[in-house]
Amino acid sequence: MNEKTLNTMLEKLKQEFDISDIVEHKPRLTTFTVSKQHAETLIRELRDREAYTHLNFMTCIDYIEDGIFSLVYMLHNYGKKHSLGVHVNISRNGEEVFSIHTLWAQAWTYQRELREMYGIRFTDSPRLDEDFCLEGWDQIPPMRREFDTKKFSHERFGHREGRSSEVPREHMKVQLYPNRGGDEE
Amino acid sequence: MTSLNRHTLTGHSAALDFSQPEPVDLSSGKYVKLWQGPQHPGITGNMSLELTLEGDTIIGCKTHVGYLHRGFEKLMERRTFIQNFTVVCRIAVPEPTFNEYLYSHAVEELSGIEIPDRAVWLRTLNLELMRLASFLMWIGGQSGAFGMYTVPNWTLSHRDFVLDLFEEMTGARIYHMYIVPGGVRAGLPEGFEKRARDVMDSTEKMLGQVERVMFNNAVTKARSRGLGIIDPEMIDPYGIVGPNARACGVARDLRKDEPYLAYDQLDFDIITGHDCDAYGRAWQRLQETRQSIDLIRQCLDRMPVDGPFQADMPNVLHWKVPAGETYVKAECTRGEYGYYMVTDGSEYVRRVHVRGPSYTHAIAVMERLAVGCNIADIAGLMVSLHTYPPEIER
Amino acid sequence: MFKKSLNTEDTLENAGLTVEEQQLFSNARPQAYEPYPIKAVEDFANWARANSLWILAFGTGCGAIEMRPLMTARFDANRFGVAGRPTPRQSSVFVIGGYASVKTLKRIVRSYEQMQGPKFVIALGICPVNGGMYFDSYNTVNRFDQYLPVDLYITGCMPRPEVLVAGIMELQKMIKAGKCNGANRYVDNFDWYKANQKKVIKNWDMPDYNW
Amino acid sequence: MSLRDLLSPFYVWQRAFEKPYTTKRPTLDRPGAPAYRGFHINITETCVGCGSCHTICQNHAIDMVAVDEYVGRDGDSGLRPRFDYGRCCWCGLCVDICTAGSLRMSNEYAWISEDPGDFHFTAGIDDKPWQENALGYRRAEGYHLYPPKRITMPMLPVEESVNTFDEVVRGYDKEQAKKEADRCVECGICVATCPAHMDVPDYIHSIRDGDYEKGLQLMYRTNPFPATCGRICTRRCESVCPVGILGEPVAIRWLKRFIVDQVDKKDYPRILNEPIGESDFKVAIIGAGPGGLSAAYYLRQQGHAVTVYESRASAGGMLRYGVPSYRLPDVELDKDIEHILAIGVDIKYDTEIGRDISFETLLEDNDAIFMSTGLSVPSSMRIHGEDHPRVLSGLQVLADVASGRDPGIGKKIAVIGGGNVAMDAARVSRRLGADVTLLYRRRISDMPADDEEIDESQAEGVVIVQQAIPVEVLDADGTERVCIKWGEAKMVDDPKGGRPRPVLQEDRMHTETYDCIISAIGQSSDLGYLSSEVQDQLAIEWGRFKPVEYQHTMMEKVFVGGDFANRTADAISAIEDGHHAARGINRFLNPDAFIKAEMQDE
Repeated sequence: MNEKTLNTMLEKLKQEFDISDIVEHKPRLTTFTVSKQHAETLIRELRDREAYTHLNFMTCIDYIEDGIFSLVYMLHNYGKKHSLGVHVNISRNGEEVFSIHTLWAQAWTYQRELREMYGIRFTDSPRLDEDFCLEGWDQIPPMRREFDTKKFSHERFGHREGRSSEVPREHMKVQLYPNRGGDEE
Repeated sequence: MTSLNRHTLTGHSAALDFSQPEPVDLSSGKYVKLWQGPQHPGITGNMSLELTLEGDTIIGCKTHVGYLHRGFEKLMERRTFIQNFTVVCRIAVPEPTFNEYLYSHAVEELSGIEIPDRAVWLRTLNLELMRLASFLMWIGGQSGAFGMYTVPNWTLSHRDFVLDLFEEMTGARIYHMYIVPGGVRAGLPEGFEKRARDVMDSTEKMLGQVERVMFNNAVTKARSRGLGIIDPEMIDPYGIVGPNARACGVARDLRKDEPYLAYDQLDFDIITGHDCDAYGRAWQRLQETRQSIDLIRQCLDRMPVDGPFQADMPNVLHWKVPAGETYVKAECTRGEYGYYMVTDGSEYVRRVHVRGPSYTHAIAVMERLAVGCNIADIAGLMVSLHTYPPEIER
Repeated sequence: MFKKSLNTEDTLENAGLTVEEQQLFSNARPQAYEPYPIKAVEDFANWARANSLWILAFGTGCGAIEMRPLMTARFDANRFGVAGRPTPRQSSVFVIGGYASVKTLKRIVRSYEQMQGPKFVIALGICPVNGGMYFDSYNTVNRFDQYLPVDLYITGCMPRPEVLVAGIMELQKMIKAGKCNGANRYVDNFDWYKANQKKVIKNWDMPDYNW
Repeated sequence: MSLRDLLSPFYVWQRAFEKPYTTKRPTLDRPGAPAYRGFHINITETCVGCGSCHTICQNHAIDMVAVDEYVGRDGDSGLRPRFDYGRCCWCGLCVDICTAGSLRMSNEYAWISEDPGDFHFTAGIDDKPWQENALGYRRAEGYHLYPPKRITMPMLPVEESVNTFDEVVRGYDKEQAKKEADRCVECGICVATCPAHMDVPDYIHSIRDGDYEKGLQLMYRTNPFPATCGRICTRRCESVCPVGILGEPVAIRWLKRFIVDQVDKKDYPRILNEPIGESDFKVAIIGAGPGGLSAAYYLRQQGHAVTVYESRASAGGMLRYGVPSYRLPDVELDKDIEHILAIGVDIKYDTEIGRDISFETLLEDNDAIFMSTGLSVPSSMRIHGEDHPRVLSGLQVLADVASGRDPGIGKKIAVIGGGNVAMDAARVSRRLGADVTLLYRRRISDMPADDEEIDESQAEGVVIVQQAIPVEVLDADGTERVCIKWGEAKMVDDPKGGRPRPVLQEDRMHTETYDCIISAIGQSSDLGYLSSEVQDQLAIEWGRFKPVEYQHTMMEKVFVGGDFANRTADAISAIEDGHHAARGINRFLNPDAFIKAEMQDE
């Protein structure tokens, strides 16, 4: 995609939808952030007006330190061979999000997955509460950063006994110079 | 292309009706609910279809996945960048190398590593061999789904010959773990080229026989013609990619459209078909298998014999990749396979999303195409979409 | 055997089922396999069993990928008396193809219990031994022997078809020697296995034993 | 449907006459490919147990377990990897990262067992059939997971360095240091080898994080001379660094120097901020060399009143008077010493024990004494005529230059010896404008001096004559000159297997005239300040001490350390002696506290 048309388009979007954080990662990928209120219209416009007709995927990044989920909609324009990543930041505390299941046929599957993996609710998304990958899950949604999968696995599934390991440095200290090195407590 | 876009976007087409089928009253006794899978020979891998039948006609289909869910994206967030490369190949069991390549490529892109020329060619060869192996297994699967068990015996054996090549080249049959961030792990062993050419020759010959036995077969034709017709208007709204889309006449192939590795130096054209049914897709894949053999031969012809196969690397034990975001993709046997990666400058990746083409093919597309099919054809339809459940649920 | 054994002390609770469903399913406990009283007969039966190992066609994990070469021309397992069967009712060998996610484990238990005795379990790969590649995954079990009795482990990731053949030969030897009694272990320690299964399968909506 | 479609499937019959695909005996006929990643093989003799395989294994499949056979080998942790084949995924990362190149894989792949607890094994120790397997995966030539080559240190060019006492080694910049620090695999084997047991991996880690203040804190935990050791340490750590087995060892010494260079001296009190304990004890320290000052530093932290007695006008001992400033500039040495003094250590210069104050008085006035007066007397060459006035000692020349005096060496000189003092003397003489010939009994490869020193001195124009045994010093014409007669030596193998011995060849003698001869063949201690009674009590052998636990001597209050009390005679050992003596003195002064703590432990 030539730079000029891209810039014109982004300029237009900036005026209409107040997009921010525009980053050109490589010639074929640009991402930006848009507020939730504009996002649905923006995505529909991108699809219908700018010919970003292909939804590569939809996913979510957990920025636990900022208290936000960043939803990512990756759209692709086959004619211009260009991808646009649309970031929509929402609160981690159960904020409901618009659904794009009317725009793409596979979108509801993504939304169902995100509901299960992050606990995000999408308004009117079909079959949202059906199990996707998990079954009988009784913990916090596993893809959230605060979920410690190793700890959980250890507690629920256990490990086979008979393992123990030494740290070379500590082992050598005990074996070779127990009274030396470092401060004496 | 533009005309197609305009057409699909009018909104009047049936292809744009994504609504879920109405639930039926099971207690009426008119309908039967039937689970196909996960323990069922007619299913591609460990997944299941919840079918609602009226007589032996399917009126509703729900795909259930998650039987192979291992939480890769979570696991990758707690492994270092070098450790992840051994994990990713397990995401799609029949096609590990696409994962290896895309993961490595994403990491290289974010950390600004340029891989040497020889690694580029070795990777290309590796990916093409994988495509061949995967297609061979698929042809066997499609034939088996229509009840002909001769072809799987041929194609799976030839796939095994390709796996023998992999074993020589990479040190393993299934999980090669050969393409590593920074390059590849080794050059080609001695005499590899000759053996690879022999396998290509015999496989090409075998494909001719398959064409004769399977494609010119009255039963196959009767069962697959008209089965699972993909309306070309569905392609964009359903996100259909790869051979499934090309069989409908849509010339999209990432190897050509957005060339990666050495594909811009290879001589090939995008193959397209015009039958949008299961037979058309099978034919499409047979031709692409042949194309793959041709590409492998080209790779062997032009493979640099010496030079480094690994870029200068930092110490991988505490490798920090600069903060960034990227989406890389490649054309796997089923279409666009992509890795979306976000890093935050630490030793661990912040988020990886793996985009597999089966995600939509096996759920949204399958659920729609299944409606109206005969129960006996559901296995054939499933296979004809070429889906691998592990890449859906990861 | 399939009769519902009502009014006896030792029945299963089937607490996961609704009241109507409880009427439909048997609540009897599984029974251990008793060898034939005459040793020669039992030996003959074991010889027959060893040479007709019918594998349940349930690809539970990555291991399924190597079952296809195994069953087709290159490695041709049919010549060792191995065949794939689509239904548990006809199968005698369950090959656990590597890792088992919790969702699959439920189906594995169900399929295993539906198999006719004597039945044998081969665990492929590292994951059933000690978690393997997914030792820290929230959705895969780490020690498969906690949930079902395993007769034979084949390590590898993935184990090649050649080792599978070797494993099948080993299993045949064990069966002929009358050493494969995993199914009886399951019956004897049924409550322990069941408790372990229920510890990880949280939505237990099937009978406690699937006859 | 055409007739052709109906008939063509029957084509399969043609294949009935072709050779079948089937492998007849799959378990026997198909070994893994030559580079197959099968079960592991470890050459346990080569392995050093660094644990990199354990670190890189994403499945936690590798345990490091103690193997008695290898305990106590230098540069070897005594641990060996044990594999859990209920975890391993045969990715081979352990092979790729293996620093010693001892780990590889066989092409064996079959292991079947009824017992899931079976799948553990220590490669190379447990007897497995594939141990002798010649095939299997090895790391490919030219494939690395960490950079094998060291970052080149910027040096003063030889043309310049030979004319100046400016520091030759310029030090890394931040980028270079970060890259060099990145090469560390953090195994920690060097910690055991370092006499002071410095936290090497940790302070190198702090460089990667860019947190130099933390690095400084870590270094001061075990070594109050980081600026000095960062320049002139004998760096035994680098000799055992596993990265050096297949490549070049991590430049631990230069990285240590880098941290100190990044921190300004005036920030030391803020960064280190040592807590000073409370105590009423008095401790005297004889000798303000690295050993004495190190002891003073750690004793002072316990709150004891510490007084250091130094016979010369400045502190530092051999570091100041024996190490030339192009290797260790005074300002860097002062950086270390001033901080030690700044925490409240009292020092008395120009005070010689036995002359200004007697040892007995000291013993009476203090609760404990630490002695570290080092080796200050040059050893004799034991040849005729060595008391010639134009035969100078290397130590004297170095001390003169360090004090700013002219040593008066002349224009054409010979240096005798092959140690670091000989190298220093030779290079100092080059800087003073002399042509230098260095005579050494054995071969260059046998020299005890650092390889770097040898290379640099040769680059600076020092002519090294190897296998040259001095026989006699003769008078030359004029008092300002001197003659030396030396003979060529032949190296004879020691039948007992020791290192080869030089044997003089009587028929190959040379005589050469020089302005002076500098002898630098070793030093011994000067214990003249101790009365013979005290010497008897201290059980001194050949001028050297044999301290017991915690550097304690046979005398109740007396602790010793430094060159005259250890075998290695280098700065870092002296520093550790001082630190260890400080621990010993603490235990000696507060026995109750330690006994109580030990009992609690048990």
